[in-house]
Order: sequence, then structure tokens, then C-alpha cells
Amino acid sequence: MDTGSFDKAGRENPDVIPLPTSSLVVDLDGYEGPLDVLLVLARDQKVDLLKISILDLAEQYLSFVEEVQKLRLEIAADYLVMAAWLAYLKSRLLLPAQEDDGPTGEELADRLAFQLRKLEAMRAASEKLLNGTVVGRDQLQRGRPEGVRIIRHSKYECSLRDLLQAYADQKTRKGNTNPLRLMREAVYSVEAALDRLEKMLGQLPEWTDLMSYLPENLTDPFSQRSAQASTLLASLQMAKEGQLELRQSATFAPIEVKKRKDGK
Amino acid sequence: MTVDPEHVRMAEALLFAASEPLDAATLAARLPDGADIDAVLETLEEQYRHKGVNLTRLAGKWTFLTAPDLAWMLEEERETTRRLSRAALETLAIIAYHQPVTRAEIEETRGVGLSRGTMDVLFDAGWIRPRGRRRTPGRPVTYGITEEFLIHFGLDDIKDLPGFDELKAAGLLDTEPSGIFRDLSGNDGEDEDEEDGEDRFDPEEEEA
Amino acid sequence: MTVDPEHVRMAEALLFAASEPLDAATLAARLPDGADIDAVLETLEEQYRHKGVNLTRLAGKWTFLTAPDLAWMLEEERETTRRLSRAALETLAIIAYHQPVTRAEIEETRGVGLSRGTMDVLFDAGWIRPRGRRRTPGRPVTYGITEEFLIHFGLDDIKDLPGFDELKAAGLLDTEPSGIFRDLSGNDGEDEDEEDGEDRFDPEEEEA
Repeated sequence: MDTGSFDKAGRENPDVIPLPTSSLVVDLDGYEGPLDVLLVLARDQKVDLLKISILDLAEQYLSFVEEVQKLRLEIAADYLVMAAWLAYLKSRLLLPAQEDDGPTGEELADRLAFQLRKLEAMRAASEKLLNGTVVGRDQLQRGRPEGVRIIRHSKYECSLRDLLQAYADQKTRKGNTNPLRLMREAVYSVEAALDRLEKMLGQLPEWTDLMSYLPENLTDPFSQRSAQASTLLASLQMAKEGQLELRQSATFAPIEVKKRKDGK
Repeated sequence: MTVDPEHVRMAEALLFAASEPLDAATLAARLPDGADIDAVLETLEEQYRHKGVNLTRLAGKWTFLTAPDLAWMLEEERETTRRLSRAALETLAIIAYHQPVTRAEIEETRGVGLSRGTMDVLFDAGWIRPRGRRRTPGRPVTYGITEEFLIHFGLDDIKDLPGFDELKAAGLLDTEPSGIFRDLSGNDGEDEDEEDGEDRFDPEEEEA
Repeated sequence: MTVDPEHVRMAEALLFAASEPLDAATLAARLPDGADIDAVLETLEEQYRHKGVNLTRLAGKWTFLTAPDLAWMLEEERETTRRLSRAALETLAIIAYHQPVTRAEIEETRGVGLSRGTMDVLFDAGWIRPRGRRRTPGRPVTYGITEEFLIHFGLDDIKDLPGFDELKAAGLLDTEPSGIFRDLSGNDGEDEDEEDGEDRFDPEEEEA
């Protein structure tokens, strides 16, 4: 395992702090968690991770954490849990094996060593990835690809069942929530006015007040105003179509209508 | 003519990676001093003359372009299947059941405005068409379904669409407490209106 | 080997024009029926081997790239690549080498919790994707790398990752938890359930 190359790269990295030495200038900010601290300490032993002394490492970590705690009271729980675990590991390693369940001290130490090797391997791999051939940096793609012009024909997927379901859903939904329907009764639609005007126009050949075409049964003022507006719109539409003539003798005077003789 | 093949490689890479055509001066500036840029370009032009890609001069600058006789390869026809949005599906259903129907009527039935894209999708699918104009103020365009619609949905006639009661019988309609909402639902009243509209629709105005 | 030079020209034009690597099937679909696409690609690869531009295989697809030895002169054309943080880079390596891998397994390998932003950066870059769910209690999502990752790092296949075979042989790519950091990462208990999770991963659950 090439620990050297990573070491070098690591130091170049701006967010890596100086390695803690015996002088112990410690700053936790630069570490990526307790495993990272262990890895840095292990590298300080300057041996292959396979031959590392986990016991030494545990002691170094514990004194490291102690040192940090002297300087700052706050230390992330992660680091303290690791310290506790390492203290436990140390005791398992030093005391004679007892007849209880659970892994032995050696087994635990092996696991930790394995974890460290694994992290080390991933670090080295990430460095190698970056130092390899990176497209866009070491090898460039065509700067001005003409591309493929795609002529797209869309085909939509929809079954009759989908269609019916959509209609049914919509009907159902609407059926349940449409309180505004009550208002609609009061509105006299332009269509209705047009219908009425068309039917009645022939019966009254002379100039007649437009308002006489309003439906008789309207009582409330809102409906009446609505009918007046709609009837006026209807008359304008019919005048445009050449079916009738409109006149008004003065401002605000009654509007009169007459069927056009040459109208259809 | 002796051209340093390394210079040719360099120019080739530069022209390939450049995001725009390069003129000889720019190339010369990037190549080692003393490179004979004209000879380099001439060599490259010759090398690529019969390839699928040619070194082409555009407005005095150089760039690689697909050989003109192969340009057709860069056009791809693609058919994509897409699902209709719920809005499009409902709109289509309303048009099918109520045609001819205006945009405003669709909006009223759905109780929500119709975004432009919704109708576009249905036109794109070839399922709806303008049918004519309603003889009401503003003369709004009415819409109906097309022959393709009938073919796609396997219908012989638009009247083959199941009616409201059949939908209910088929379990497609949630038969919620029907009595309570009957007055509110307004189906009766509104359908009446639309039926009138249908009658007034002037077939002569259809733009087939 | 006799290859129709017209087919070579066509493949050349397509590969030059494409804005991303193309696989053999895509090329074959665009070439005339019966074109020997493997032979065509082999011919092209050979023709361009010593040029300023090479035909390269990335993620199982083919693309033209500038020759690696000319990188120094293409300074200006180079994309400015975002620098990844050490955490992001390590996470990316762990995902690449161990995929499919869960968040908890990444955290265990690094011995530290993963901040939310770390994965976001990798997703943003388009280098990782969710792959499916581990069939263990909690059904955690697993992550893997994308084709873009392979393309960006100049790899044809995941097995081309540096040192992949050695690491695998050394057992360093096992995701079996050591149990040490159960308490550290705060995933207590859950890790236990994930033991031999890799074996239990159900490929059917992968969302391709």
C-alpha cells in the first residue's frame, strides 16, 4: 500500500492540519472523524498498516483526546465514543482472556486494523482516480459537436379506459364540489338572450324598446341587470350579423331594435 | 513539403477541442515557434478530405465539419410514446363527450383554466380539431374530435362512447351519496345549456 | 479484414458529431444493414491511434478524445472542474468500489457521519445514483455510480478502477460491517441487521 503518496497529497490539501507529533499541537477541525485521527496516528508509526500495533495506537489516541480536552472542553461525541471503545479494547488486550462471550481483544484489534486499511485503501483510490485520466481535463471531447438533429414524432399513449376514467373522475369531482352553481341560476346567459331575441324578433316588426324583450319572470334586481346586459350583447351580435338594426335617440334614452327587412 | 507530424497532431487536437472555428493566427500562436501553420493546415485538410469529417474553412477560420454527403446521417427520426397528463386526458374526454365545445366551456366544466400546452398536446396527438365557431358574441372556436381519435380508441362512432349511466354501471363513477349532491352538481342544468348550444351550432360554419 | 470504407466514414461522421459517447448498437442502427460495426470501430481505432485525436472506449461506448499527451497544450479549452472536498472524493471512491452500497456502509467505512451536502455534490455532478434497496430491515437505499462517472474518469468499466482487482482480492471491498462503529455513527442495531446484506440484495429491486 502506497501510504507515502497519500501523505504527500494530504499535506498539500489545504484543509489538512499538521500531523500531531509528540509536541501535540492539536486541532480537531482538520480531521474527518475519529477513524481519520487513528489513521493519521497510525501513519506516524511509519509501519505498514498490516504490522501496526493497535495497542500503541489506542494509547496514542487516548492521549490525543486527553490533550484536546485540556485545550477545549467541547469535543464531538464521536471522538469520545471511540476513546471509550479503545479504552475497552486496551483492557481486553492487556487482561488475560476470560471465559465470556464476545470477541477477544485480538479479534477486536484485527477489526480495527481492517477498518483502517479499508479507509486507507479508499483514500489512495480516490487520489488515483483524480490523478488518472480525467475527461475534460486530460482528454477533451469535441468542443463543437454538431450533434444529431432529432426529428421527434410524438405518439401518445392513452387507452379508452384512461379516457373514460378521466371523464368519470372529473364528473365525480365536480359533482362533489361546486357550490357556485347556485349563483348561476341568477345569471341570464348571453346565449339565452340570443335565443329569445331571435325567436321574438319576427313577431314585432316595428321599432321596439330592447328592454321589452327581457324575460318577464325575472324579479330580483341582480337577474334583471344580468338580463339587460346579456340582451344588449345579444342585440349587438345580431346587428353585426345583419339581422337587426339598433337605434338610440339620445344618451341614456331607450335602445330600440327592429328586424332588418333584407335580413334573413 | 515537410511538415512536422507532431505539429499536425497538435493542430488536429486544437481544432477538435475548440468550441469555435479557429483562424490560422490563433493556431500558430498555440503551436511551437516556427511551425509552418499553412503547411500544417494543408496537410490536415488533405488527410481529412475523403473522411467522414472534413477540415473546412468558414469565414476565414478552420473547423471540422461532417462531410456534406453524410449530413443526412445526423438527422434522426424518433418516435416517443408519452402519457397524457391528467389535464389533457380530462380535456379530451370533455371534448369527446360534448363536442362541439368551446375553450370556455371546457374550462367551465373542469372548473379550472386551460393551459395552452394542454390543447397543443391533443392537437399534436391528432385527436382534436377546430370544428367551427359558435354563433355567440366573440364567436369562439369550437373543438371536436378527429377520425384518428375514433381509430385510436376503436370507436365506430362518437355515439359509441358509454353514457353517464353506463360509466356508473361500469364502476367508473364513484357513486357517492348521489341524492345529496344532485342539486349542487348542476349536471342537469348545464347539460341543458350545452344541448341548446349544440342546436344553435351552425353546421355551415364548420371549417372542415 | 475487409471493411467497407463508406461504413468507416459514416461511423466517423457520427462519432465526431455526437455530443456524447455512442455504443456499438447505436452506431449499428444508423449504419446500413449488414455493416460490420466491430470491424469498422477497429479500423477507426487503428486509424486514429497515433493522431491528435483518438477513438476511445468509455463506459462501453465509443468517443473521440484528444490524445492524452497533448493535454498540456489544451489549457484554454479545458473545462474548469470543480474541486471536490476530501469527504466527497472519499465518498465517491467508496461508492465506486463498493457499489451497491448504503449510506450506513459509507459512514462505517469513513468512521464518520455523512453530511447531507456531501452526497448532494455527487448527485449534482451526475456521478452517483440510487440503485435500489437492500433487502434488510429498513430497506435502505443503495447507491452506485453512473455512466457519467465512468466517462468523466476515463474508465471503460468499473473493473478498470485503479487497483480494483487487488483490493477485491485483499477483501477490502467487502461491505460487511466490523461492528466497531455501531455506536459511533448512531445507527445502532441497524448495522447488525445489514450484516451480509450484500448477499441478500435483491437485484429485482434495482431501479435501472
